[in-house]
Amino acid sequence: MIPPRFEYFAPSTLDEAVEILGRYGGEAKVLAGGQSLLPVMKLRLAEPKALVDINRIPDLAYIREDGGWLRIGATTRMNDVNDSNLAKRRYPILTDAASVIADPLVRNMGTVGGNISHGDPANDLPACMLALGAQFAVRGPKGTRTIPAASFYLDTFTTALEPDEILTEIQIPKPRTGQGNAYEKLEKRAGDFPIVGVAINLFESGRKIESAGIGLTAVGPTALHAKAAADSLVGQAPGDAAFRRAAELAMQIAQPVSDLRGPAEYKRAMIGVLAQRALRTASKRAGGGA
Amino acid sequence: MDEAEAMPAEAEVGPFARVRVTVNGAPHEAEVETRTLLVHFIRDVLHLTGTHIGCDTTNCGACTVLLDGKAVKSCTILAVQAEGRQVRTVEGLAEDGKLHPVQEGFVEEHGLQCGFCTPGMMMTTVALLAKNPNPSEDEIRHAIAGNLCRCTGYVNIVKAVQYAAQKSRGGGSK
Amino acid sequence: MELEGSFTVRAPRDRVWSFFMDPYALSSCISDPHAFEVVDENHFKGWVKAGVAFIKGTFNGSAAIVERKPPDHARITAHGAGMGSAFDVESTVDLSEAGGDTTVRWKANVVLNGTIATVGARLLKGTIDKKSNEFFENARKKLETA
Amino acid sequence: MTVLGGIGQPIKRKEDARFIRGKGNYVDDVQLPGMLYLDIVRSPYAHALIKYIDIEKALKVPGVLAVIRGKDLEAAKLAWMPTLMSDKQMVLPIERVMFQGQEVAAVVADSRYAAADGVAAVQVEYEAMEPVVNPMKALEKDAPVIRWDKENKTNHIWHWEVGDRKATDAALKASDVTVTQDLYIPRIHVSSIETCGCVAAFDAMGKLTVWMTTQAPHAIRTVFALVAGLPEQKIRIISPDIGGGFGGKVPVYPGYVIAVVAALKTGHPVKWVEDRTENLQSDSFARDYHITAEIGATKGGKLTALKVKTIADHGYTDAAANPSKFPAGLFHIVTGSYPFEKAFVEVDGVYTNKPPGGIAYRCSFRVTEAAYTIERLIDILAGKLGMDPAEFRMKNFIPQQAFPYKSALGWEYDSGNYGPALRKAMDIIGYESLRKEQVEKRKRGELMGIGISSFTEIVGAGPSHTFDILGLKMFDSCEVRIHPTGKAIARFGTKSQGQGHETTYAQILAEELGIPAEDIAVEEGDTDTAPYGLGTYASRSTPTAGAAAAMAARKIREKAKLIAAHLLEVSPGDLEWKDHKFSVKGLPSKGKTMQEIAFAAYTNHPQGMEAGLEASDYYDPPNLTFPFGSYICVVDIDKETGEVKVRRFVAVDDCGTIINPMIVEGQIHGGLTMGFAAAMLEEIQYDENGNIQGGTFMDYLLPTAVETPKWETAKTTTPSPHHPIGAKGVGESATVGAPAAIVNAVVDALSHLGVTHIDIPITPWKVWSLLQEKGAA
Repeated sequence: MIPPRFEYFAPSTLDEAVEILGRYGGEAKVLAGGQSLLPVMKLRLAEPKALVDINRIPDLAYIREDGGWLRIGATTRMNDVNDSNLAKRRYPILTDAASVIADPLVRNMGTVGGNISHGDPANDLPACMLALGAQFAVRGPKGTRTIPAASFYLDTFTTALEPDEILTEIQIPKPRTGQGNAYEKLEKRAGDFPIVGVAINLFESGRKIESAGIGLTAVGPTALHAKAAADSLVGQAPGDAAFRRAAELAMQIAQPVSDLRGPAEYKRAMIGVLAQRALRTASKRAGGGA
Repeated sequence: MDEAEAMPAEAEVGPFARVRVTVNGAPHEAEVETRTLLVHFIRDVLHLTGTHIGCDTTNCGACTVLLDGKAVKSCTILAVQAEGRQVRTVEGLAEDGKLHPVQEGFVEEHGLQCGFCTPGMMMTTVALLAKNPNPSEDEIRHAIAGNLCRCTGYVNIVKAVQYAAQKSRGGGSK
Repeated sequence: MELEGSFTVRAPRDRVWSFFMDPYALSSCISDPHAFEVVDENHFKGWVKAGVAFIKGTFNGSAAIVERKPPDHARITAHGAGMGSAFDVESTVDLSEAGGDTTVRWKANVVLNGTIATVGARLLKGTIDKKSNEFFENARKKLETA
Repeated sequence: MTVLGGIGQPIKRKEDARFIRGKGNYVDDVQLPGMLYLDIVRSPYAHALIKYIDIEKALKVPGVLAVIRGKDLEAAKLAWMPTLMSDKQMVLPIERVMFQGQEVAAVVADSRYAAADGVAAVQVEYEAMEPVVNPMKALEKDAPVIRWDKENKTNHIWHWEVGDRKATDAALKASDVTVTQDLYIPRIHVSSIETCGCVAAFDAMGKLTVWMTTQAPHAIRTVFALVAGLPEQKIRIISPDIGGGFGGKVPVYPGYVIAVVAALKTGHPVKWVEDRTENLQSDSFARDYHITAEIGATKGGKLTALKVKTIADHGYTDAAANPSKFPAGLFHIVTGSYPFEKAFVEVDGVYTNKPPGGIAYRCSFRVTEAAYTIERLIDILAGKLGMDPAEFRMKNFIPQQAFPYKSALGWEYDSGNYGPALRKAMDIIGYESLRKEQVEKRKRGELMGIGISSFTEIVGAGPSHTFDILGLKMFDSCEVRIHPTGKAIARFGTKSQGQGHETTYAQILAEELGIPAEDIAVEEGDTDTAPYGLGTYASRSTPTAGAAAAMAARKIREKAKLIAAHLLEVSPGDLEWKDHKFSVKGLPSKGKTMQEIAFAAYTNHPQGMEAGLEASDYYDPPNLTFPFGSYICVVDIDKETGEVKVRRFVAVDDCGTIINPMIVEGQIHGGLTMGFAAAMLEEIQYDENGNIQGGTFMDYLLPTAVETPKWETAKTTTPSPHHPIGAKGVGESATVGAPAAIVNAVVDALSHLGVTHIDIPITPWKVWSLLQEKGAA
């Protein structure tokens, strides 16, 4: 399998990258890890006129807490998240997800920014971002803007990014005491796309859930933000009754389709099962357990 | 089929890019089409055919090489992405004619049969042991989850990795 | 894949009928970049660049009006090939008039073959649905505003 | 001290030295000066008329030299080629395509990149036709006839039956208990990690050399000679290192033929290597059997009769890789390890708009289908009788004293001893305590299951009076030449694809000749140098070529004995072969080693004797061999998700005499994993339009190290009485035996809910749906 021809650019600044993207008006693609893009090109299902390799731009790969945020640079490799003690300690949902995305070799190339901005509803990080209430810093010709995860995913492979914009940083609110989160993924086989996935972020205070975020993977044209399900938890005591109710609400918004990874009714039911599991784990983690 | 009677003059293709990569310690430089995959650069340009192609879609790991020490699938990386970087392939494992402990482990524990996935499997193992010199069986199995083997059933591959780990820890050749 | 839909426009049936028999009008309902030429009054050929976001390619193909029963029924087929794939669409349009309004009932049977159907099944259904609805929604808008 | 490395020694493999250094030589590693690349345009349609193929744009692509179409081949009468089952297959189509992914045209270019661009630029206009995807529908009266080219306007290819239908029906009717079960064994794909390919080159003298991924180079050469009309001495097939075969590299694929034509037309060497999508879409499939089986027993649990009806989906042509007299392969080993008095099997082959094939997937011609059927039915019947499946098997096994045993369907089993193998597996896994654990778990609502499979294999085709491929009798061969210094070279008609022939053949010869295995070079796969043989598949290498090695060595020993007698100045009758040398009876210190004898064979042989020390043997086995085993699998099921986890899997195999226990164990590990893959993950499905689903490794899921169980193996040893060293072959046993053990375990976990069967692959949603249906989720 051989990709079609393309112009290749490896700019050393973001501005230059944005300028090239602008010049190609939607016919260029950003190349980060390439682990999703290159297979599609090799199948000749995508024929971008140009690739803009952002790996030569300095200072785009980092994981650090700064101000009120955990900041992850767009070209941070998935395995760097997986290996990050900061993530393990304070953002276990990221470790949950990063450890089950494809396989270790793909994770050595694949980037956080790529997973998030590719727009594939079967990618694992978007649901986590929705659950965490993350926002994305985006560089375009007019400078930088931030887009909340909740308004980032428009349709399959379609995000709020303009053709001449680049996702540069993922910003996740710093955890507070009483916060716990988890990602549960069901897969046919290690490294496969998910059958479904559920991301949960909980904030508990005084044996009550103060706030919650829920994201769903692979049950719609994009990762889904299960807002009603999350809202149903607010003010409730963490426990099976509340979790079951939230899981039911999450199942209601799932729009799965039947395919090689299972019939729609199974996927919907699994959203319920995984949501409860992730809620239990998140709640345990919120109480300081893990 | 008259068109084929004679080889044509060098056809104009492209776009091209100049790539400088250090492979197994030796610098290489070549002008290649920008779309050239790293695996084809290694196999067809440098004639290092130990790195294989098995699936084309980043699933099987037969094409695994080390890029700046990290195990990656060279069929899903452009040669231009390796510009200025270090690549290590199976041909670079043995040093001064002495087998790498990982190579030794695969022989001793019968960790290979047809040998097609083996170079990729070994490169993943080298990277694993560099990061985790004493992996558990579970860690080994997860670490090689991106390398498919159709012959061995993995049991002996796990043993081969354990052999190499022990040998490396025991102060054998590195 | 069987799709169907209907809409009602404030326009007499004759005008709606001629709209659906006019290749230029129909082609203006396709949102994706495309071009076509008229072979004869029932046959057209051309290309369309279609897909989902950056997963797209150029399909060369043809369309034909294979059945005309003025003023209320027509059958149109379309065929295209590209991206190692092919699509075949057979659609019918039925018009009914009531009180100066015309109701358009459309059905389309879309068959996809090749690479897209093989590797893209996971993402196809929604897209085809969307494209079909978009086409007829464009037709409705044009009929309303014309 | 030099190690002999004879039979039974776990010596390290000779071939590893090149593989671990990246110095294997696979087809895609072959580079020739001026070599061109071939890439293939494939049909998006499962069934369509070709209206025209426009190659103008493709010819303008830089680097593209030629585009080959069906009509270009027609002139040379190469547009069609015969299949191994005497059907015919298109090399390139002229008017119709019959399955999605079928070869439509081929582009020759000066690089793989240009060839791929050329493929993308070829424009084909099709007119879609109604595809027939389901074999049952294909048999309906109004189904479109797929093979327009054949006289008989039907999709029914053949009917084949064996056994006594009437007597079987009567015996089933008279049985106290019967069960009938439908089983679908889905289409799967061997997916060796190396795909198929070749490099074809003509030299200045018009001699064709083809480096090819083939398991049977000699047969391929003969087929090429017959089909293309080339003189056989001007064809050289070289099967270099092969990255896994499993049956997928037995057939002749159109790509090979097109590459040869392209080399002839362009005057340049031409390389063709499939990508994975092409490999999955168009290479031979395995299985695809729709089975209905009925089995009966007495109230006391004694088996009475077995009846099996099967619809076999062959795709658009019958290109199964079977011996020609057996259109359903060796499927009639379906009575398995049990002494049925009456049995009947019928199989109907059917055309559909799918790729052709019907290869083994690491099994001996449809034996997996057979073993799966009987081992599933035995469990279902045991359940109905309320008997423990182990006890039921023990009660019914063919008794040891009954061997050689003639089955109701006509096979003569060479040797077997089934009870001890099952008992051993039960002891290792702790069967009785697992049953207790299961009772406890059920009380708590937890799901665990224990599954048994006590299979009988049939391998080593064939005796040549019964077994042939396109008339070529299925013997195999070995030529041994001992050099003056006592080192040797041996050449074989088979071809290793990872089985370790270079090592095991050397071990047989070491044992028989007293020459260390490391001093014996083994070569295979080059038709210019190796003796004729039918190749490696169906676990036949050890039973046939392995036997030929022993026989050739024994011929050498006969001559060696004469030389030894000459050297020792005794009569040959005074010598005995003992401790790997010839010595004078009663005087073990007075003897000659093979090394000494070899030197004499070139320097000091008896007057009148021919110089040299070599022999060849073309071994035609008197019978097949019948390896067997008992496997036990334990599974745990997640009630909420339906996920099945294999907790333990114990495999006790009996493959007769073991040549290299390390290699045998490795073969079993691999076979078990492919059996696991078929049971749990793999299936090639088609949508209603005939589009393959799972046409890449993104969707066709091979097991990784994570979910593959940690196999536990053990053995019993029941030598084959007719094989020179008692060996039976083992490469495929585990693939044959494993699926039933896994499915039996899963069904066992759900049996208390009333579940009696679940079709493979066992996906979590199938289990979940059953749990929903039974109200147990």
